[in-house]
Amino acid sequence: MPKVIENVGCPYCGCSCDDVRVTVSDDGKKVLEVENVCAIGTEIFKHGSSDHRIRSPRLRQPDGSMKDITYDEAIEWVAQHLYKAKKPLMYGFGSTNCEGQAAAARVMETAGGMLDNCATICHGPSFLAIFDNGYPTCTLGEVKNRADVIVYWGSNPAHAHPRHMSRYSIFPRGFFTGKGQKKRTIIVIDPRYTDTANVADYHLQIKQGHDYELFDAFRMVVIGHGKDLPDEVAGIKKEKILEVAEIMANARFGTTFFGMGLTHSDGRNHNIDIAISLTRDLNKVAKWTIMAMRGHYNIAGPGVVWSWTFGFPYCLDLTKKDHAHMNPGETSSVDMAMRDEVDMFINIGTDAGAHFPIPAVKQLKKHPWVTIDPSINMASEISDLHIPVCICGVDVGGIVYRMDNVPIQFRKVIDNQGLLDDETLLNRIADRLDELNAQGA
Amino acid sequence: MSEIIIKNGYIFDPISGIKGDKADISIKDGKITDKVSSKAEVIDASGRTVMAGGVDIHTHIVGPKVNLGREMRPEDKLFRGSFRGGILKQGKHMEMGFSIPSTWKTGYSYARMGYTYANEAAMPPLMAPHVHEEIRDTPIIDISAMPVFGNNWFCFEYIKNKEIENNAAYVAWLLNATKGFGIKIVNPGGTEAWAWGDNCVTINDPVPFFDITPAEIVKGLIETNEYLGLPHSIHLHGNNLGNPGCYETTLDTLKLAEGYKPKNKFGREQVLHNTHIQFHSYKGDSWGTFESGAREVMDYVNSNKNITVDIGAVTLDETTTMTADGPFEYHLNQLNHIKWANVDVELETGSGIVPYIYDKNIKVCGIQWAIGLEIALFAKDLMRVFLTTDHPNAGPFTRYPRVIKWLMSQKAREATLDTMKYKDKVIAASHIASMDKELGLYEIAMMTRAGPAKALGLSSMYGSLAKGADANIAIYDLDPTNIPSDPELIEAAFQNTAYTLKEGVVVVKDKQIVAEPHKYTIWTKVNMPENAQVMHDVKEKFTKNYTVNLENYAVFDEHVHNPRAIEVEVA
Amino acid sequence: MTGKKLNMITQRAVEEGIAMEIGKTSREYFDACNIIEMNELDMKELGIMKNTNVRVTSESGQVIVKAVVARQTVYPGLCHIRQGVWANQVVPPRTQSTGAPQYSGFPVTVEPAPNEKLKTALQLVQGAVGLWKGE
Amino acid sequence: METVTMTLVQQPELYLECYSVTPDLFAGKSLAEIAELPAHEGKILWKLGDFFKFEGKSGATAAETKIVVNGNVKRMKRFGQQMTGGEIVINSDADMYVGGWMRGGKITVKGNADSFLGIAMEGGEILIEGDAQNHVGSAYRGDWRGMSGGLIRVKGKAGNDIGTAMTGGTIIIEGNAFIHVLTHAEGGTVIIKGDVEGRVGGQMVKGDAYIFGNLLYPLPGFKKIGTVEKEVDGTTYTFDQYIGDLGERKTKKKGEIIYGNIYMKI
Repeated sequence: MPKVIENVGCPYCGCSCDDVRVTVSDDGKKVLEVENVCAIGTEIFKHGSSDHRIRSPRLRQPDGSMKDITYDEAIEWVAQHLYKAKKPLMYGFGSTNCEGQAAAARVMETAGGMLDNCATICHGPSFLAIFDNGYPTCTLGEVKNRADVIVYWGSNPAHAHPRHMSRYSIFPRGFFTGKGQKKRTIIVIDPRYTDTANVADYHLQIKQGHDYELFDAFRMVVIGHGKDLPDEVAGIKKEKILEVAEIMANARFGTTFFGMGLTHSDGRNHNIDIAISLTRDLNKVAKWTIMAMRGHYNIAGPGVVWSWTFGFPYCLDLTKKDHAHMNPGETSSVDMAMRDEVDMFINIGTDAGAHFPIPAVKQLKKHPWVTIDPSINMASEISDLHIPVCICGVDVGGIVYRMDNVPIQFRKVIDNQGLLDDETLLNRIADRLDELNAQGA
Repeated sequence: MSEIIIKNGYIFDPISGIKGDKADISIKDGKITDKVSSKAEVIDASGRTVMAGGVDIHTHIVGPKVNLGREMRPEDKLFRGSFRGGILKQGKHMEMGFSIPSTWKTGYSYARMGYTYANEAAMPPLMAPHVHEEIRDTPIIDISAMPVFGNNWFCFEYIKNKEIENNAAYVAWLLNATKGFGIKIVNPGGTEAWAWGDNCVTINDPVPFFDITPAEIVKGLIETNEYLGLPHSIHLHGNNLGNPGCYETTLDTLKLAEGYKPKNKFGREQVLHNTHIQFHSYKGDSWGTFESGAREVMDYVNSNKNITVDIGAVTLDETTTMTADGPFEYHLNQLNHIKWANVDVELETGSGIVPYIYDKNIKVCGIQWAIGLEIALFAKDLMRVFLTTDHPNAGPFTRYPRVIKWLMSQKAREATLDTMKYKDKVIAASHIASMDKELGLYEIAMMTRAGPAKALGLSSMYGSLAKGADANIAIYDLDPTNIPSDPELIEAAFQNTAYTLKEGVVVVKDKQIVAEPHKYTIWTKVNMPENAQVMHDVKEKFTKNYTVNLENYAVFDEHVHNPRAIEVEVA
Repeated sequence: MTGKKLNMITQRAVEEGIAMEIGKTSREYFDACNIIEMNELDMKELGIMKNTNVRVTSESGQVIVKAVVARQTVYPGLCHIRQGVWANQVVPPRTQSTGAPQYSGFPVTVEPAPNEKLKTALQLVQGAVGLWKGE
Repeated sequence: METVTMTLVQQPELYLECYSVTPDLFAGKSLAEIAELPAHEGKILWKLGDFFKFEGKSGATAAETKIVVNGNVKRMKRFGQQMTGGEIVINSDADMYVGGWMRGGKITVKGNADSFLGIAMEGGEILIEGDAQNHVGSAYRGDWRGMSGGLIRVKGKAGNDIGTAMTGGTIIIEGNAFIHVLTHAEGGTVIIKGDVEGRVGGQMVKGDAYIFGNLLYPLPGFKKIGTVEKEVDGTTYTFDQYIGDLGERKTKKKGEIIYGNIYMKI
């Protein structure tokens, strides 16, 4: 008899939807059907029980081919290389549960290396802004139950977070928002006329890279200097700025959701920093909150776990062993790659091969490269060692942090069929490193 | 199994009434016992002070708000490592952070001060799995966490409708779901109001849209707490915290407890614990006329036995304020313009975080420092007045030894006053300079272990050296017959124990972490019949208003670290 | 050179998300990510036919992609390649000391290259590190 | 003043952290003791003597000690970190954090310096004969207390984040600068003798920026109030004066609102 598992968490985007219904085969090895899920989520569950899934570690041979090895051999290989490296880097964790991220912290503290997560190329600038200016935010349920004005700035949930608008922001009817979309004003600020802009009441087609100026303009209006505005700022007419600022200032409860459009363009953290300043200003006249549209279902996780472990969310330098250091620009993965600061690379739960600029990939490939990931991807296909693991939310459970830092408890839906999960694998590597350190000392 | 005898120490154990007598303490299988065999390992405590392991009744050490504080303050870690004279790695993990230490440093630091139990003072129920993850990674000390109820929509509805039985069933369900310990209330109604940018600054300000007042919320939750007979009383951070003149709101709030009697099997005698009362004892009508209201507040506390308080002493450090009192943090940020974080949590609570520098050269900070100490020095019964710094709000918990020094030594207080730029103004606006009282070790033991343990309803297990209690023991390098004239030596003795034992295991020896044994998560398990109405209401709210599914809300068993349930039976 | 300087950005698309989960070596990923979305006026000016290949060159590399008129429109002077392997052949790794590369807002030259062939993801990445065994 | 000359004899494989190379740590030590001072290459703890040979002698105090660094130390970080006096001359390029958290003394780099030059500097003087990268005289991450005193002069160009969260002191960039000058500043002076792309004075409470070249994208939050003559770096020029950031909070002094200033050379 096929079995139905309800309240399953979806391991795709930062929405971390926890209402998925999965039907699995009698033997618990196959996903037969997935409901309440977006098109992308569906593919993950399908992939989880695909016959093509890699089930054994593979080590690159001198001729360039890959040969299957055992987990024991793979663990030994990684531990030995970590032990020898002067400054190894472990990067990734977009698709790892918190238990795995905690075990990774243990590995890199023991090894004395660098530890970084995908935020470094994604919402890392948001962390920098939070460091400098704080983070007046809320959980997504507050938006659902209270918000009457929603701003999407440099983010396109229609593509990147398919259920965000329907579950949390634009469409849902909540306690104080019984009319749903009808009583909400949606403002999209984006240089493209995106599919999200298509459902908005206002689309400000900003000149790419000039968000900071537009935020400054909004702040002037809120603080009472609207009359001093130039006729046009960042491609937006003064009248339009005044009109939209008025809507924001009159909100009962407003939320700004921001994305890569701010974190990846000139100024990076400063674009978010000033958005936070605007949020603070708006709280003088309205209630306003701001939230980063975190990309992966648990990419908030490493920031949370490592903050309680070391005090820093990413870009950790653990080489000194008795204290941690962090300074993105120096201790960030892409910068270290380009400066040739590290001498070993472990790609875990992500695909640096596809998502780093290619010059950074080339630099890292000069040194031993390990990929720990359930899938065949660009990183696995250029690595010296590929170790397949369970998929969190599919064949292992665990805690993940949604984009609003709400912890969601994920369930396991199918049998792991001999695959190790990240936590077990990493703890075994750390155990072996402890032995090597003890022998060395 | 294992046996230990601690020989010839000076014992201070208010639970047993032992006031510095020289005696031996026997330990068998992790518990205090009356005798052990000759094979017992001997710890020499001669010339030293022996107390039960410290119990912190109010501290913010684990959970989302604490952690966002860590995350947003990299500068709290700058040059604090051993690299430049900080703590060398002693335990399994490095120790990071000053005002908001990492979980590892938190556990190690408490243990080094002789503390073995800490009560996390504010757990947003929705974030409970996060709290439990951090508990897992906080070594050595036992931890309980109190869910916040003072702005909870369910409680608003039940209390407004005078349905105490339903409210009790909901509280019992939530304690079980979150593996929580007791009822925490923060700015009742005010944090919900803050979700609209508003606040409740008196106990009679109506909560927007909910047709209820803070006074009704507090009374309703006292009734709920005593209906259930929980080990701890309600644990209250009242309205109008931190504002000049707030002591009047505090007195109004304390009076809400009048007429209520404790009902429990745990030996608890209070119905209301008012936390960090320093922040609630301000007179004056502006920052310019700011002055101490400690006497007025403590006069009331001293004469009402059904109230306990903790002091929330200001330590004059650069620290990080964090509270579920969202509007307070916003207003604090409007004063100091440093960074501000805020997290409103759906249906339940909110929180805010602002770094703050208690600068001895600012008059108000000096007065705040005085008030914290005055609270303790005015207290008539130190079994009802406990030492805290509302960590990290008035200062990091690692400064408890410094607060003890100030309480034990007028000379130390005078030395600190002398460093203040506005010393005369501080003296004029406070009582501290005229107070010559100096607390003794027995009184310190009351404030730091026996009293808090009793108020938490846990004195049979913690804060006690009586037979049957957990063998949690602190041995300080301090000879009570020869207290050093230099107060700095008192602080040093309390900063790092000679020994700390946790459940009979030596975890600190000669100021160093030497073991990290297992530890517990303490929670309150209420056994009562399921309430169909409440379960219906819960399902409905999850369907309509929450963004997390009900079945994923309660903390899964595998995410609760070493649970140790305190059981309560309700017919 | 017949090209024109455009300002390039790279962002997520739902098609890319689906294809990525199917697999980065899949036909779906290939189809989803090796396109450049442009404004029709820019394409006309450059003499680029819809759905023909172009060469995109930046300070840090070049890549052949297929030009389409953006459905999520861009204004003239702006172009978009969906995030992934093809975009990252030209994304500059400079981070302004933040750790995040210049994914959004960097100058590229786009020129018609109707006779150039598109490369697969594997060909590009393995090729860059000397592991590509194909032709 | 006594001089210690340290000459590179061995390049590190990765980057070397030279936090020990300060007059404070050299003062009063013999050359053999100086060679024993620690330096990190990743997780490996080395001694300075593993990479450098030392000649000369150190003074009794930091103020009386000069350090001359010879050889290509482009891959070495943290020269002069937290120094309080004395002098360092680096006859090469240097990597990040030159003069970070510096409180006194002087550092000269004959080549280029990388990012985080003079970060959170409190006093003293830094001269870079070549270019600097990003975050010249900025604050450490999260800190609202950036550079508070001293002088940084970069003869060449510099990148983004110049004087972020600055509260005092002076930064002079003789070449061009990129974006974000005096962002979040509450004091201090930045002089850019070349062009700036944009974002000068954003979120600035207080402070003075002098721009000699073009400012391509001025912020909307700045308003022209007049023309003034000012002496800058020893010469008097005429400037258009702009005040702002009008979007940011302002402080008052004797009832007058204090603004941040941008002076554009005419």
